[in-house]
Amino acid sequence: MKKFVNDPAQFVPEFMQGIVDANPDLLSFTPEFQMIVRKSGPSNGKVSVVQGSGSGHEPAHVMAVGPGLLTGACQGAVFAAPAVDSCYETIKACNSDAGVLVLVNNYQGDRMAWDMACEMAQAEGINVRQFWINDDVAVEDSTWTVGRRGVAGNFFVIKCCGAAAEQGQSLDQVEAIADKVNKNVRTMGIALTSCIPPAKGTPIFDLGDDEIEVGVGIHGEPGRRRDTIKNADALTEELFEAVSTDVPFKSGDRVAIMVNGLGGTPISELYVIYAKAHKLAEAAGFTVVRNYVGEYCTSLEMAGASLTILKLDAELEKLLDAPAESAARIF
Amino acid sequence: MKKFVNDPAQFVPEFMQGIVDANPDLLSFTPEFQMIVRKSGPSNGKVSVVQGSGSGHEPAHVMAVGPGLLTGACQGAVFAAPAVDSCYETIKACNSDAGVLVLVNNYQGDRMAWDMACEMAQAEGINVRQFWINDDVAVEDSTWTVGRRGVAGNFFVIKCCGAAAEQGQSLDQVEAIADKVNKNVRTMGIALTSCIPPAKGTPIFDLGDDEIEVGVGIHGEPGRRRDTIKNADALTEELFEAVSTDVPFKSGDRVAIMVNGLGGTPISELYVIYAKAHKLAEAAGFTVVRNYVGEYCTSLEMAGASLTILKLDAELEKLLDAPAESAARIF
Amino acid sequence: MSEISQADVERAIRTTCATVLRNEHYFADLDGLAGDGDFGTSLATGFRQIEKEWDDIPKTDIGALLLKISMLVSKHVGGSSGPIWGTGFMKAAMLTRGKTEITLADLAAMLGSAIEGIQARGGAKLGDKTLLDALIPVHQALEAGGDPAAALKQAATVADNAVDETRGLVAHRGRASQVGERSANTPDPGIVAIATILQDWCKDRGIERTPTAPEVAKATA
Amino acid sequence: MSEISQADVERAIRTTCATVLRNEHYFADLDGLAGDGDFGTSLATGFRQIEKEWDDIPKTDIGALLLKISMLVSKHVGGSSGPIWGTGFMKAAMLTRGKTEITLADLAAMLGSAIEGIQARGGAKLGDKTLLDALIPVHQALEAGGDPAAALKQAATVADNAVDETRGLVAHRGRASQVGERSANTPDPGIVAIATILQDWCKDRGIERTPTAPEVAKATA
Ligand SMILES: Nc1ncnc2c1ncn2[C@@H]1O[C@H](COP(=O)(O)OP(=O)(O)O)[C@@H](O)[C@H]1O
Ligand SMILES: Nc1ncnc2c1ncn2[C@@H]1O[C@H](COP(=O)(O)OP(=O)(O)O)[C@@H](O)[C@H]1O
Ligand SMILES: [Mg+2]
Ligand SMILES: [Mg+2]
Ligand SMILES: [Mg+2]
Ligand SMILES: [Mg+2]
Repeated sequence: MKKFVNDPAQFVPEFMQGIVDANPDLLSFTPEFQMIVRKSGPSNGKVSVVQGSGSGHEPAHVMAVGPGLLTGACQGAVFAAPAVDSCYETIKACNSDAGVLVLVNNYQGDRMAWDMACEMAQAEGINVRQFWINDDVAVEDSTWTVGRRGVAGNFFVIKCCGAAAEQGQSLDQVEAIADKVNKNVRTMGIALTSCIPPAKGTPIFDLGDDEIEVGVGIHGEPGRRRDTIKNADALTEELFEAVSTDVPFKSGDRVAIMVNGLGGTPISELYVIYAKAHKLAEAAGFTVVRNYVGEYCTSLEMAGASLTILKLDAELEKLLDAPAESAARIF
Repeated sequence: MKKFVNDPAQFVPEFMQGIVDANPDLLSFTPEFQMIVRKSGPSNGKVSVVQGSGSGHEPAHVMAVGPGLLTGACQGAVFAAPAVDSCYETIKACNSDAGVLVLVNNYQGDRMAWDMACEMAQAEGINVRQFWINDDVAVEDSTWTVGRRGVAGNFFVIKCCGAAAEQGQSLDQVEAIADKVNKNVRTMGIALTSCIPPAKGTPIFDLGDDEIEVGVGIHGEPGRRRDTIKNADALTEELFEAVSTDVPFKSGDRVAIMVNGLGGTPISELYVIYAKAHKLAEAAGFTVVRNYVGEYCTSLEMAGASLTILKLDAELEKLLDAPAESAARIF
Repeated sequence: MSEISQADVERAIRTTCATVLRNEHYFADLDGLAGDGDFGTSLATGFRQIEKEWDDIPKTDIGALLLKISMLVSKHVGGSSGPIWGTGFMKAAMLTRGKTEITLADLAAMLGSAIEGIQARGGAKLGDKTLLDALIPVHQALEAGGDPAAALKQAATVADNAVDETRGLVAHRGRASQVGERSANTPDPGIVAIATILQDWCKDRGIERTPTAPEVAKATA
Repeated sequence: MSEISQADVERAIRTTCATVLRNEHYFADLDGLAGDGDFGTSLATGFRQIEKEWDDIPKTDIGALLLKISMLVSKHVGGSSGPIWGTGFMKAAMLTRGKTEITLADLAAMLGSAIEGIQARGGAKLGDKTLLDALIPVHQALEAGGDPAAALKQAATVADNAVDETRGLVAHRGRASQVGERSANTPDPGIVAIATILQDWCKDRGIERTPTAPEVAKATA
């Protein structure tokens, strides 16, 4: 394993420290609970939007803390849901009289941790609710499983809820927006390589030299099938087909498109994918109102990408337009 | 080779098309010369700042085109200087009565191409000058070589010159700013893996399972030495030592620090490096006024990172603060 | 009549710490087959902490001991395992408040209550290919009563069997459940962990028994 | 008296296209040893275009032909090679305006002028480990005059020798120059390319000659 890592057990707190050192005016860090909260803290009268999940998906989730986005977030170990106590402390640190909305990506571990944490917080009279995000179309839903996974579409739920909360909308309203975004956003990804969690030291799964995993999960979970590498246009067509037929989207829709890098794929390749996705969207009669090309929800250094499409309406467009500030920035 | 690529020969025009599709209001694209220029074009009365270099370093260089940054840029094939005609056409497309400043990263190929292109443009009466950027401390200067390489420090030259040009400063003044930034910025990088140019199809150099290249160039050129992987703090110390002793920087300096990912290294690891660099900077008595952690000048999917330190003064701080807009964005 | 002393319980927990820490990477690899590969690390993080804080953990009675274990797990174990194991220890703790010795029947009751808690927390049933597929038969074995050593050996055997019996099933809970059919023909790491822990308890007690499932054999080798 | 016809020049250029395209990856690999691995691709991009546009390239005279070649190289070849080869063809074109046949002495003069232009452009001297270290002795061989076939064979030989003679040198120009001592003991791809082209010209002309430098042997195999 060749990585910029010291003690693998300290990997998460160390990179969180770097994020806070780089954003001293924006964020405050509580190492004990691997928790980052806005320096300004929660504001009464405004709903707090929080999240917490496994590490390895940077800039999700702690790098999405900031005005117009999350109020606070906590991290678990790489690919592991946060400990119950971290979730509980994050809810407490973000407590607001307008209430707290926890955006939980739909994984068993995350759900159970937040369930326990919410029960503990509610027992103390904190007004907290959970919302489950499940935009990944790769693995079909069924009454047996906990359901579809939450992946890159998470960004849009955070952005819209964060903006609504900033505007002073009520907990009911912010929750309704989360639901609207989640109902209208779909994602699927493809992995070209595996990735190595520092504490594990070996790849989380094995892919042959010409193999790809279609519909991969952001923790390296298998997806729809193993296949051999195809050209970028063919891969993009499969992602577009899987995603755009799911809601379903229809001609005339105004949409936002995200091409999300999984960590190891260079920016140039993401734009090769975007060029094709953009063509396909226009051919399908969509109006691409906004686009996002870059890294939003990664799997460490995994090479691969996911395509997300969000169906917009006037309300969501306004919320996406709203200003925001986070540790993920360029200038 | 597993990449999101169609015909490798079309890789560069295809990703450039994606960049323009994603930024229709900001950029215009001339495929014949692999050239991207601000949609608004050059503005008379304002110096045009242009650049052109090999591809594979995204978001450098075409993604730095936009208000407050570059006026236009052209790309060569991956890791190859642009063709002379591309450079010449870019100068022409960005021609302004206030003059054109070409920011050339110091590589023989780039210099010769821009030399020829400038001669051609000057012959037509265009007021164009070149400035050579050489911030890489890895390979020592000598009267024999063409000198040090231009790497991630390039971002700061672009940002400051772009801001000055936007303010309407003269060609002499903008050139003087390029010189000031270049004289006060230093960079060194470390590669953990090689990378594969699509048209080549094989790694540009070989690194053993535990080997790293200290002082690597952004085209995979060898640097100071091969070594075996060390922990993140040790690697960061070596980079900090090499960079900070070069200007030399001294206690009390106000600085900007950039931790630049070479393409394949996850964001989390970049922040592990930043946490250490920040500590070292404070221990050295520097005041870190601004920081930049992310991908600014990459080598395709190479795993690795570079550290850049820029010594600031009031003028440079103001120029870094100035607004800018580019294809590289988050929201 | 007393069958299991507090010392026995403490010793079982220390043995469990050793089992989990020794298999940190192996359990992670097993979880990587159909899940996300964090099981070994998550569990080890918690039990490493238990080892570290062992001397400060209250030993006034079994309930206090188990309650602290439950809190340490909730605090330090991520992934599904945190809430699952934390809930399990919590339930067991509630039935042993103030007790410094318990009977085999008490132990069975503690496990029964832990199973209920885990089911309420994660909604899994027998056959969903989770550690419950090991815990439930183990619970029956303990309920059958008899000599504690024999009961422990029987418990280890049914847990061991559960590894192979559930191998062919499709996981319906946890990360592994989100890969559908792809989880079939991989062992469930949680079941392997339970079987391995019980096998190590047998070894620690000098109870002769050879593992049958290859994963348990490997994890106890 | 005429020694080299326009047809000979055209044929030499077509042969060069074949050489460069056949060695696209090999030349890139050689450049990867101390440089940045783009030499083969850059050169091939230009000569592939020359092949493609061949029928439309003006054939009125050698000068017009070479001028167009120079423009195509400037337009399509990136890296140092674009300006270097573009400048070289440009200079050769200027000395052959309106000519449809040339003497060996003319050819020597053309190469001499190309060498001057390349030196002015890139500032390299003999011994800097660039293709000039092949072109300069080749120029001398051509100046020596005599039978064109013999002169060509001699030119191929000195270029071939240059590969081994410069192998130990440290590059002082191009990407390879930026790695300092690390460039020693790697062949210079530009020199290998020149030697390979001349060796292919010999073969095309039925001139018997076996390459000495292993790289040239491999590139012409
Ligand atoms: N809902 C559940 N109820 C009981 N046990 C479960 C449940 N979900 C998962 N498990 C057990 O936990 C193990 C996985 O633990 P871990 O890897 O920590 O969780 P995650 O699936 O969140 O990564 C599985 O092998 C399974 O035995
Ligand atoms: N200044 C120069 N003058 C003459 N030839 C040069 C010069 N620099 C490089 N070369 C030749 O060009 C070759 C490399 O070409 P190429 O890879 O296209 O350039 P770059 O070094 O920019 O990648 C070298 O092998 C060398 O023979
Ligand atoms: Mg997990
Ligand atoms: Mg080059
Ligand atoms: Mg797991
Ligand atoms: Mg080269």
